[in-house]
Amino acid sequence: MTSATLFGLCGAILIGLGLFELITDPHPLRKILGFNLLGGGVFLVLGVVARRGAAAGYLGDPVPQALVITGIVVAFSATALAVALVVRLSEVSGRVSLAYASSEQTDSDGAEG
Amino acid sequence: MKTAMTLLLARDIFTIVAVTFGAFFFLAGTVGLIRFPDTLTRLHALTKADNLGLGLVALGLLPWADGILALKIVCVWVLVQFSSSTVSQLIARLAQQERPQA
Amino acid sequence: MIADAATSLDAASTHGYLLVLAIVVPVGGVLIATAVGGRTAERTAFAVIAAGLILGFAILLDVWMTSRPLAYVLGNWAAPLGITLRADGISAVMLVTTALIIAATALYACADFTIPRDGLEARAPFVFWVLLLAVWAALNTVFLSGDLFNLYVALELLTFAAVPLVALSGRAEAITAALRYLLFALAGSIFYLLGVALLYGAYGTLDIILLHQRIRPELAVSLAVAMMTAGLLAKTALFPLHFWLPPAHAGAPPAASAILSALVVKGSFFLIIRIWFDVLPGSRSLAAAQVLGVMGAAAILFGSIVAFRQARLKLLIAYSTVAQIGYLFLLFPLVVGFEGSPWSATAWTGGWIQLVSHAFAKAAMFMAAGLIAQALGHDRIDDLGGVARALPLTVLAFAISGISLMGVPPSGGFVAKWLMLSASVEEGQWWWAVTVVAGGLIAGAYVIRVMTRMLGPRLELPTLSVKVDRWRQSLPLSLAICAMLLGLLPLQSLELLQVGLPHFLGSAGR
Amino acid sequence: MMVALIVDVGLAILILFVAGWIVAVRSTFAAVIGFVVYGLLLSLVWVRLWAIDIALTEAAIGSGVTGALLLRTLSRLPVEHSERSANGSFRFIAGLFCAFISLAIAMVIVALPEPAPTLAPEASAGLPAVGVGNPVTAVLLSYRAFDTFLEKVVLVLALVGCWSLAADRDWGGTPVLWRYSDPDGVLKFLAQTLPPIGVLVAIYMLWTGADHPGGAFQASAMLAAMWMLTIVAGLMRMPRTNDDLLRLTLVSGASAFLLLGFAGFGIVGSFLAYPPDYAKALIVAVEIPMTIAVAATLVMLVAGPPQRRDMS
Repeated sequence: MTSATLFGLCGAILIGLGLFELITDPHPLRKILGFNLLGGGVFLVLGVVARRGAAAGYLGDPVPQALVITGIVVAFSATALAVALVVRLSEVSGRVSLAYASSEQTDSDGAEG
Repeated sequence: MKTAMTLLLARDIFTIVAVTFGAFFFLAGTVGLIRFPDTLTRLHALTKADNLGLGLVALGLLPWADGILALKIVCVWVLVQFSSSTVSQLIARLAQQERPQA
Repeated sequence: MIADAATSLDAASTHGYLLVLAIVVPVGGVLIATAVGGRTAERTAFAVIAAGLILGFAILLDVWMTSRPLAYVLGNWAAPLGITLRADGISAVMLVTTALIIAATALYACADFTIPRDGLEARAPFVFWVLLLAVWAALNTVFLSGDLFNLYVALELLTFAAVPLVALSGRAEAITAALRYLLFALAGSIFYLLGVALLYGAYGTLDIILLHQRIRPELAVSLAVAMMTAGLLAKTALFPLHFWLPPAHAGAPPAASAILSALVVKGSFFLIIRIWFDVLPGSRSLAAAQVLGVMGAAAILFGSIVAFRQARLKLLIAYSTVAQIGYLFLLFPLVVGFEGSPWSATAWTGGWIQLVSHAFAKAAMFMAAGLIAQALGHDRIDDLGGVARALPLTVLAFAISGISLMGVPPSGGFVAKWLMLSASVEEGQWWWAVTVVAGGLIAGAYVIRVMTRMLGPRLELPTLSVKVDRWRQSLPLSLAICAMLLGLLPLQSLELLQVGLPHFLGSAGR
Repeated sequence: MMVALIVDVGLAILILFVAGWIVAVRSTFAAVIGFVVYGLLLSLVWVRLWAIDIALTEAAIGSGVTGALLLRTLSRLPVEHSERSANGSFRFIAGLFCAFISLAIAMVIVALPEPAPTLAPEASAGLPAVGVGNPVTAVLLSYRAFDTFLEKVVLVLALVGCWSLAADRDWGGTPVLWRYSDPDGVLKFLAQTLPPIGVLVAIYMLWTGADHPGGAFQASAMLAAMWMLTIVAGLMRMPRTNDDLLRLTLVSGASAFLLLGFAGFGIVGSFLAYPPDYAKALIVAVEIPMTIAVAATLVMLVAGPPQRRDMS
């Protein structure tokens, strides 16, 4: 087994772990961490694809490497927006939870703004 | 010829010894970080790792680097010294402030 | 050789620069509005809308006249190294639909998001105008990009533009809905990216046309497409991944709800179509298509029934979106099931008319509901009595959109459902026909339930908290009329929808 | 070779252990610290995969700035209460599902074609026309410059979205980064000494990124760190969010791309194409505003929405 395949398998497991955290943990900040774990795994898969594509004197295919760099910056932006929403939610409602305060789905008393 | 070989061997041995000791200090520092009871002692363990461990690793790598690279290695060590000493002082003060309540 | 095929196809169009402009003009608008702020944000938006409408129609006209896709190679770097923009028939149609709905929404939103006279920048207007342009830029990129990773960036752009619109009111429920939406959308796009990574690993290109030529049926492709489709389904809010949609769309300001329900969810749907029909080779899995169809059918029935049971108008409309998205997914079994037969072309056309007419009708409905909520100060369906006398044009707009949603002639919704119905009967997949009819009946039930309240008598006239002028009421009405006019289009003109598609549709259709 | 593989196996196990710990640990604070460690380990993996550019980006943005952001967030949230979904069977089914997904991906990765398809030869062949020596920089700023352009817009939108969560009355006000009282002046001393060096390093990274690993993102993260340090130490003020200069800086990266794109239209006849003789100069010319814009955006994203409107 080559190092590339090894880290590819590592990425596959990270994707599973991150998804598990994203699905099962009720705390929004933990969900965001899960998304970042998941993202790390996906980037690793791309990186393994890059490493396998070593050719023309390069030790990796530069195209997927550049995609990972773009991806890392996008993932950071996503984290920043998500985290801002969590902070605002706790300021407005005093709680850090994704559950709706009232059962809005069937509620008939609140007026829309 | 012979002296050149001896010098190369001496360089190898020097690097192996220095980096191994450096790694040992990191290990010791990390064990201390995990095992010590409170913030100040943990900090104490950590600064040892930074000072000596990183210093030894940098020193061990120096003979292999030429010119600008050697300069970069020294810069890394100096900068880490600089920032880690500041940060540990800040942490230590916070720890002292919080101690009475704890 | 393969690369030659792609480049010769791409080099042929002379007006390709229109595609760049269609993306870059709204992006430029976003940048100017952000940098200058204040009243400039609103003015920039209207300047961009004027330009964007012209660009959209110019691209549509070009694709229609030449009957071949437009293409543009960015930076002279041809695929596989560079990125190519392409506009086929469906892209052109979506560009124009988007431009029209954004324009109407902007006019509608003027009253809600006007910048104060003192010129001081305020939060909601600034954010709304910047993000309206951003949604547009993102959607146009989704419709035009021919590169899978560029499409990923476009998807994220769409997410980042749409999520703050959901949270714009600043209330706790809206922020919760926005956070849920964001998490769903992020998970969806990261799985899309995973699929892209696997495809690149197997074939070494991100270009859709090159990929189509190289791709073979194998495990990597099945898994990659499954990941991408699943991720995009979460963003499209197909049952059972729809949980985030109703609170998000109902909690947003009406202008934002219109954009979200009419356009934003269609962006990720468009991408599923791209992957299934442009990337995949001829042998698509009928079993997977049937799964999508079943989920669509479940969405139709579930969404319609839950919509009927809603007490508040905006939530009813939001659940109706869940149901109407379901119809779009009937396209997969109907087209894939009988590839090469003329009926698959019929189903294809039906699916796209459904998409466009729902976009117009739903935008109109959310705008109408917004006006009603503004005038009455609430949107409880049971207390809507007499509103038809107060806001006649608004109620008319709601009724016409409702006709299109139900699929009653003459309307775009009718043509769409009729085409799907005939395709499913002719192909022997009659169970989809049953679903279409049942969904139409329940839609009829919830539209009529609302209409009887609106038209119904009330002891005292409703007190209007805000006066709504006719000009504003005419905006949802004109969108609703658009949805209806779609039903009167001559069928020949619909061949536009098949321009530039790989040859999987029956010959009678073209 | 064998030694290298053993090191890699150890690294992989360590990463999986840290990731598992992040998922399992009850304290959210501990999970955040774990995440920073995860990012640093990941950047070691990138070094092992010979992707030094990514390693630098991951360490700076994926681990560093994200870590700062998450820690800042924790300090703003009410005391954490670690609630767990009590539903054990749901967790079990979710675990099975995720394991299945991991397994499927692993199967595909093991079966990826050999020899692997690659664009490295094409990327290499294009370098003379781009005028830079680092192929990753060529991809980011020339071959796929459109991606990078749109990603700059993503950053601007993330910030607009973040600001949109301010209270109405605070709009246009100042975000609050850490406020640190510094009686002994230790931090102030660091904040006076380090930034000149940091800015120098950022310039070096930007300049060297044309031909060697490094480049705009890494330089931005460095600039952002230096700026945050001076703000936390009280040497600089956080700018108001309606400050004209700030707004211009934030959009300057994407705007530079846009101008360059239109210049390509006019001079070479294609959007985002570089004239061959000036390609490298133009790339550096775009990278400078891009670096500053990204740095400013990173700082503002960590600081969050405007919180007060007191200063005029």
